[in-house]
Amino acid sequence: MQRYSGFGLFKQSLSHHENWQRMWRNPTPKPVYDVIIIGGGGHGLATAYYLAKEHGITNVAVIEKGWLGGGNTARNTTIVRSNYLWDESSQLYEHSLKLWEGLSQDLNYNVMFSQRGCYHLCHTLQDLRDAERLVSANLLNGIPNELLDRNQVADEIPFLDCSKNTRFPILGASVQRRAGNARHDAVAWGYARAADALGVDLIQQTEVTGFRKQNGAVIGVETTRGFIGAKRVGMVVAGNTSPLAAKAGFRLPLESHPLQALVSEPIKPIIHSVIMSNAVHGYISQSDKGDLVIGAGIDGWVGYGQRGSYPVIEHTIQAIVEMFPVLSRVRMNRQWGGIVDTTPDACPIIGKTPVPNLFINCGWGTGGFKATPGSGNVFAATLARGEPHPLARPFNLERFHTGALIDEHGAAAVAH
Amino acid sequence: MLNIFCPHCGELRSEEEFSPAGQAHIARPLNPEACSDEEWGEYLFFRDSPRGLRHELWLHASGCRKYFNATRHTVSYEILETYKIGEQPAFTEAAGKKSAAQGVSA
Amino acid sequence: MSQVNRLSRGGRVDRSQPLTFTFNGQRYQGFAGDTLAAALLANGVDVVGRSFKYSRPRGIVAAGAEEPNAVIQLGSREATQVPNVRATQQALYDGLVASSTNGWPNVDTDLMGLVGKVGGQMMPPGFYYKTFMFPQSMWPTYEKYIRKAAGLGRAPTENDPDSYDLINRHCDVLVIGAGPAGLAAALAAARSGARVILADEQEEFGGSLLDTRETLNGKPAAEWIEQVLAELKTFPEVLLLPRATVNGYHDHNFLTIHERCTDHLGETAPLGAFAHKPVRQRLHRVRAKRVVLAVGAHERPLVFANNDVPGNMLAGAVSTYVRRYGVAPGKQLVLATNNDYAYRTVLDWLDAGLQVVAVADARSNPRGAWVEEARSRGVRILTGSSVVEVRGSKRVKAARIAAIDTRSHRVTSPGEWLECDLVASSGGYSPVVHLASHLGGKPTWREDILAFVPGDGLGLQARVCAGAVNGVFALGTVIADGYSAGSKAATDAGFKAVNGKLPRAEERREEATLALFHVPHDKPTARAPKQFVDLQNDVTAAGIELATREGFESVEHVKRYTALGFGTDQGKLGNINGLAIAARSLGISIPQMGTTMFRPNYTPVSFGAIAGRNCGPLFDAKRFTALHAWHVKNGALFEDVGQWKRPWYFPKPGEDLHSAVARECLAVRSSVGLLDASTLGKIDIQGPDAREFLNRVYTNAWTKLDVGKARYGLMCKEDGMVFDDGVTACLADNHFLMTTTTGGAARVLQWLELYHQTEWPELKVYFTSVTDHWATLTLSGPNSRKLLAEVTDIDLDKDRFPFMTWQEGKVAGVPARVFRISFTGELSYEVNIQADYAMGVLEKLAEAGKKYNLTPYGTETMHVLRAEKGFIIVGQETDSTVTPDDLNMGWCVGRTKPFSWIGWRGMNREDARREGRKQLVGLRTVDPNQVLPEGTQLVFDPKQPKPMQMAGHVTSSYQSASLGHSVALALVKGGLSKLGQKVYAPCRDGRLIEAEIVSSVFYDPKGDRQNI
Amino acid sequence: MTAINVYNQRPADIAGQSPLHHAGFEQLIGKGRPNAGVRLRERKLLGHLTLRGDAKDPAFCGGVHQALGLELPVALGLVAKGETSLQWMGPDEWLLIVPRGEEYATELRLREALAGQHIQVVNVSGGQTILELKGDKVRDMLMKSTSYDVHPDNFPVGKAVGTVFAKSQLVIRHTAENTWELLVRRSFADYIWLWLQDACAEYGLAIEA
Repeated sequence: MQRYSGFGLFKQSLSHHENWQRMWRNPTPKPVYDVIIIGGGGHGLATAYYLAKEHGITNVAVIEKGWLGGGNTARNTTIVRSNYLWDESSQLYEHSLKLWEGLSQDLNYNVMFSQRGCYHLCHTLQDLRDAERLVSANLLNGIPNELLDRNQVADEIPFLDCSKNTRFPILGASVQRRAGNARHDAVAWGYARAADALGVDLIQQTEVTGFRKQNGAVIGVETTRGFIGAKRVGMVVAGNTSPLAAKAGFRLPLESHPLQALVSEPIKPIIHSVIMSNAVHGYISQSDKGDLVIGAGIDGWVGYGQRGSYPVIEHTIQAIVEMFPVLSRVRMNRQWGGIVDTTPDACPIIGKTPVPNLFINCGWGTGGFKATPGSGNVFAATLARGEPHPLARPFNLERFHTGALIDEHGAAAVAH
Repeated sequence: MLNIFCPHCGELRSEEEFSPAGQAHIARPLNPEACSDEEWGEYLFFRDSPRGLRHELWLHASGCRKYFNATRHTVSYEILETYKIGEQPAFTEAAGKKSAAQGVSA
Repeated sequence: MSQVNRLSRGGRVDRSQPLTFTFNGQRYQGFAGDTLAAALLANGVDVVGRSFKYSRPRGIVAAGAEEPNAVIQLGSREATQVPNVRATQQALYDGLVASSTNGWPNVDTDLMGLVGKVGGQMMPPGFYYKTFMFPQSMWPTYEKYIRKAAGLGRAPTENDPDSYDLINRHCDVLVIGAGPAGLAAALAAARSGARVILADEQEEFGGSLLDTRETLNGKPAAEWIEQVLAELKTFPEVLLLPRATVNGYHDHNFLTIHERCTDHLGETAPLGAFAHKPVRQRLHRVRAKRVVLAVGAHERPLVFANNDVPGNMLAGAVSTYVRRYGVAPGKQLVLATNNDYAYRTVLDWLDAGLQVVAVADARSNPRGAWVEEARSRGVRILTGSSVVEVRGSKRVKAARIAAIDTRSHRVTSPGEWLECDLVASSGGYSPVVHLASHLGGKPTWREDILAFVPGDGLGLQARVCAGAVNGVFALGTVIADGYSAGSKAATDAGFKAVNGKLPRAEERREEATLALFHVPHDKPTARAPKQFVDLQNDVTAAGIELATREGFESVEHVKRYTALGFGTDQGKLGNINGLAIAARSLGISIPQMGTTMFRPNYTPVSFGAIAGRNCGPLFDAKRFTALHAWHVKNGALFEDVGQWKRPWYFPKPGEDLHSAVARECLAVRSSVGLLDASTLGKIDIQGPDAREFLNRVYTNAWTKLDVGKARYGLMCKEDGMVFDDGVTACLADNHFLMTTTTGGAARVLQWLELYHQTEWPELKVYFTSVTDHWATLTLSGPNSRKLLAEVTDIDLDKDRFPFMTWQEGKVAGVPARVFRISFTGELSYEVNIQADYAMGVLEKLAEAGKKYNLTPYGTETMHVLRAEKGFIIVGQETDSTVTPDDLNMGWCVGRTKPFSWIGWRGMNREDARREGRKQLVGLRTVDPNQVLPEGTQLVFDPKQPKPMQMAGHVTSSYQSASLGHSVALALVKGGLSKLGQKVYAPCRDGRLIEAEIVSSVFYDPKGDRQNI
Repeated sequence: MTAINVYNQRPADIAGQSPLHHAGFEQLIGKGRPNAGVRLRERKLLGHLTLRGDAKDPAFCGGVHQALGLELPVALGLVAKGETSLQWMGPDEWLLIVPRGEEYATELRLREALAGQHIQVVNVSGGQTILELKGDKVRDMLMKSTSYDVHPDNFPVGKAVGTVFAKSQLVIRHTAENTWELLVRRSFADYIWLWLQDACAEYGLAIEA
């Protein structure tokens, strides 16, 4: 692998950048692999990378029906954090956050991970109780998190309307200072390049159309380029999980919904961290290019069209202007939608399926991007061993039968 | 923004008036006690999420407050039909029918 | 103040109305009818901005929405700043103040330009992925400097003084674009009787007719515009919307139009009649039966070396400035073209009395009518050639025209440097396929016109395309196409088309365009001077080639790696050229390369306009009870509970929350307090099967509840987790009144309806919300009976009106239903009155209550009092993972009910029955004055290392004035079997609070006080 | 009729406070802009009854007609006779509005006429109010507020529609040419009033008695 550095950049500039190597090969599929990963998004590519790097399994193919990182990796709002409520999820996301912290160096690819902090605003007394519960749980789990009062919030977030006469006055906020943003495309490309360098075959523009089974167990996949054999198959296809699982003959507790986001025109930096509000219902950060990156809640119906409904955009913009009235004259440039596979408890499903040799990693819902390294890391271990990684174990499919859900929807709205 | 024909009000209304309520035709088991945990879990949580036609339950929340069903394409977002609770869809994935006009339903 | 480039005549500007404006601190003059761009060009302003990455000087390129460079900051006052305004779309008004968005110390001498020159070579696409990694700790510092260079304009730092508006519209035919095709379409649709909206993004209707040299019926085309508009104005169902851009084409023919109502008058809306300030911008939310897309085409520039130096312009833009604005953006013109239509620029330029240096036509033997006209007027035409390079830094000084071979992509002669100050280029025309593609439909490549046209849109858009967007370019055909599109749209919407006579355009011989996008250079692309594809993002041909060499082969990869098309212009000029370069580099065709996704918005839209009125006080409804005014008068502070504003506490002068709540609590425990409980959800249930329905939706049994009695009930979802609770009273055999939590009211009613409508339609029962009909006044405390007795005719005797029953009678002269139920543990009466009459009742109670020290209390005191009693609040003690058994409320679970009620099966699943679940208990801190923070996590072993094994968390916690110690409720693992044991709360502030696990009922455990 | 509790909830001799009592309409009469585009009047403290029953059952339709002298309206219909109006709210739900104080007698009459049938009659008078809007700008104001098409071709006189309104929901009734009514829930009334003032600002809003 051609090593990237500032010096390398200078050296290449002397030859007019004519000698940069390909970041990854364009290989012809082999007849059989040790592991096939379906889905060349961030999670799938990370899985391949850690299989090769940490488990020495390099006879691996990633099969992608479109282009690498072209699904939700390309369509999210790039937020990375680990301040989840329950032990199981906060530990999984914290595992991921720790990997983020060294990822650029590990991959020799600058994923521009910026730990500029993530604030969750509290607007009601119950919000404050929930924040205390979350911060307390995080702290005892060894994950730094802070709770701020209204004045501290006003000091730390310029232009946020902290006055008392707003519709939902801000009473405080929790802040995870190690949280932040990363450059989404770079994550996919960085993992792709590093996995390719370790021998992984990245096979683009190839769609898995079915599974071939022997004695009930998967022995490979049918694709638009013919059959490819595999000892184990991992399915990491986010919003497309349900239709693909149907081809393998099982159902999942998943629904795929549109999740929309939007950006403003690039403006001089004014938002210096990630700010989220559940009550007002919107969140915002600002990219290094200057775009305000704004996210919304998911659309309520199943949709694979990579677009959602306009009222969601309207409501989100209203929330942003409500929080930051000075942004009223800033203009929205572009909107888009991803397809998020949501579970009933807003937590992923990682592990075995009813079909032997076929493993899944799905159900990340709205939170997949931040989990990319951790998800890939534990799923690689799961595929390598044939048994779930300890951090992945609680996220098994059986929990929807036993009832051992890990409800991360956040505490319900207060009654009385 | 979808335009949805309410079978009770008898006209097309904007999506804002409605709430989606998940997959249609999920009947509560008649004898829950006879269900295993696995079967009960399937009833509670396991849903079809096809790329293609899906039968959905909707509520005309701001209008007549009635639930009804819709057959909607999850990729194109076309609504092929809406029908009252207790009725069966005319369009199914198996039948492979295709509608002519979008948003207009019988 | 002289307008050096203003022509002495011509154009649609009003020379009698001079307007002054300021750009980068310099005062200039323009005319009414100018855009800011036209006025800048009229004043000879060459450099309007600096490029994003290389800080190169940039000038105005285009005359419309596709402009990539003239993106300026508008506004003279802080509050009215607008970032990133395209000068080509901003009408000039008197006093306009604008400035460039980049450049330090100023746009003419920008020091960053040096960095761009020196460092530019180090900044190929994706350079930031390859560096700034070492050492890891330096990234925040690197990023600080990267962010310094971020952004174009800036947001204001003061709140917006303007207001915005949404309006919903419905029409039979929405015509987008009021050029020749759109005008004809609107006319056809209007004549059929349809409801028509005609929207156009420009200041005035007419589109290309406003600057064309062609005639209609032998007269200037503008006259036909007037005729059409005059006729359209006679139809009452036609809405004309100039300055209105259709920005999004959403599902089911829903479109958004962004109308700029006052932006042409000033930076803030001027005051109108009656001191009313009109809205600055309005967003139209349109549901159209049919849409006519008559949005035209954008001209493509040719990509050659240094094609970004100010003085490089689109050919069509040059014509627009000359003919529409009377401005000549230069003196000596060189035209580079691959098509016939661009020759109009040469003819317009000659008509204006200016010098044409030469035309470089890439075609070998062009013979079209305008080509011949130019030739006959003595224009030097170099065929088989193109401008391959331009010289100049802040203004074009010369252009090199050389012979090229487009097949082998080579320069075949050294060429010749020609002095000039303006290079107009035209690489063909790209139909504006954006709206047609917003639902994911892919545009179709047409080799005959070398352009993408709208595809079938997957059949998801009920639309007809007309004119240039359809690949139809000749004026007469465009008008005919428009008229027939308008007729078709109206017919499809159910109207009868009406034939009409169409104006006659001149016939003209026009030859085909030659496929040329990227002009070759003598040197390889990587070594040639920069050839810009996307001017706003500084994406060059070399950058695109590099991306493909590095393995970025999909069009989306190329776009994302190079940032092609990511600017505020969204690549309207550069995208097709970029595709062509990538395709050639990969050895595939342009249609094989395909386009990227088109997404709303077509052009950017103010957040304010999208939000409309729904901000500030109207951001969300506030719900008030009938007694709100009384609470305000009595000094209440309010808590948000859902949309409701509920009194939180009633502080007296000098009191804080704690002292007020302590006073309120003691008043209830010792005498009597008053709570407005009107927000609780109330559902009237009638029908012979009402009782059976209750049995199915509540966890407990309802079969034996007699008329006159009330009962507390829990509701679970099918998973066995608690989701609401409340008291339901039996009003008559077939008649019940259910109460729900405040936040749960709507959700519970919807849930009852869901089960009734979908699962059990055979049950004869109806549900109707009466939440708003009844106001509820709760009197609670040992003196509540005495007080109530003074104003009611109901017999309050404890045996005739016992706990958990209700009575009807008058209270303060008003018919009431009084429920003897208690959420405080004290003797309590909930008085329900038709809300219209509640205020009078309250005032009489308050008057009569003075001698009992009747104390109004709010939600905080209610929370404390019920916590002392161990009563739960759904949403505080529960979080959708808690069963009735977890709450130690097994007494409320009907384990033998015949029907398997909602929740029963769920709470019998493996995990819901396992040992060690969290259970609701009370906590008493060892130090009675320490109050556990609500939400704090608990541990059994405080000395363990992190990550700690947690035991549960505190759900409610208060200092109890009545008990003299703090009380807390908590969910603790196996808590009910651990009574008497210790738990510890390691608090955020470093305190470690030790507490004993106790019963959750702290006060009056036997319940005597509520039963007296 | 012991199966159902019927209760006269309105005092005969005490003045009530409508949901917009605090807006002080009496003081605002005549104070608006001349020739205001929207004129507003609260039709307050009327008797409102929700009626549920089976529209397919002739006995139900007949009973309603017998009790009220009004035909049961079909979907989106609104019928009136004098001060009494009956409006379709849903396939098994109607809203009956009668003059103030007549709701109790009306309920008794309905229950008598429908005896033995499975129905529901609920007094909801305290929970809602009617705002009557007149003027040539009412339609424009409605267009700002609801995505429902209020063009008379689609929304003729005699039609009533439950729909979204601003960020709330309510029923819009077209009662006469250029005359519309909003059926507003009590707790949302202040929000709707705030919205109307804002949305009517450009047209002028006058309060009428």
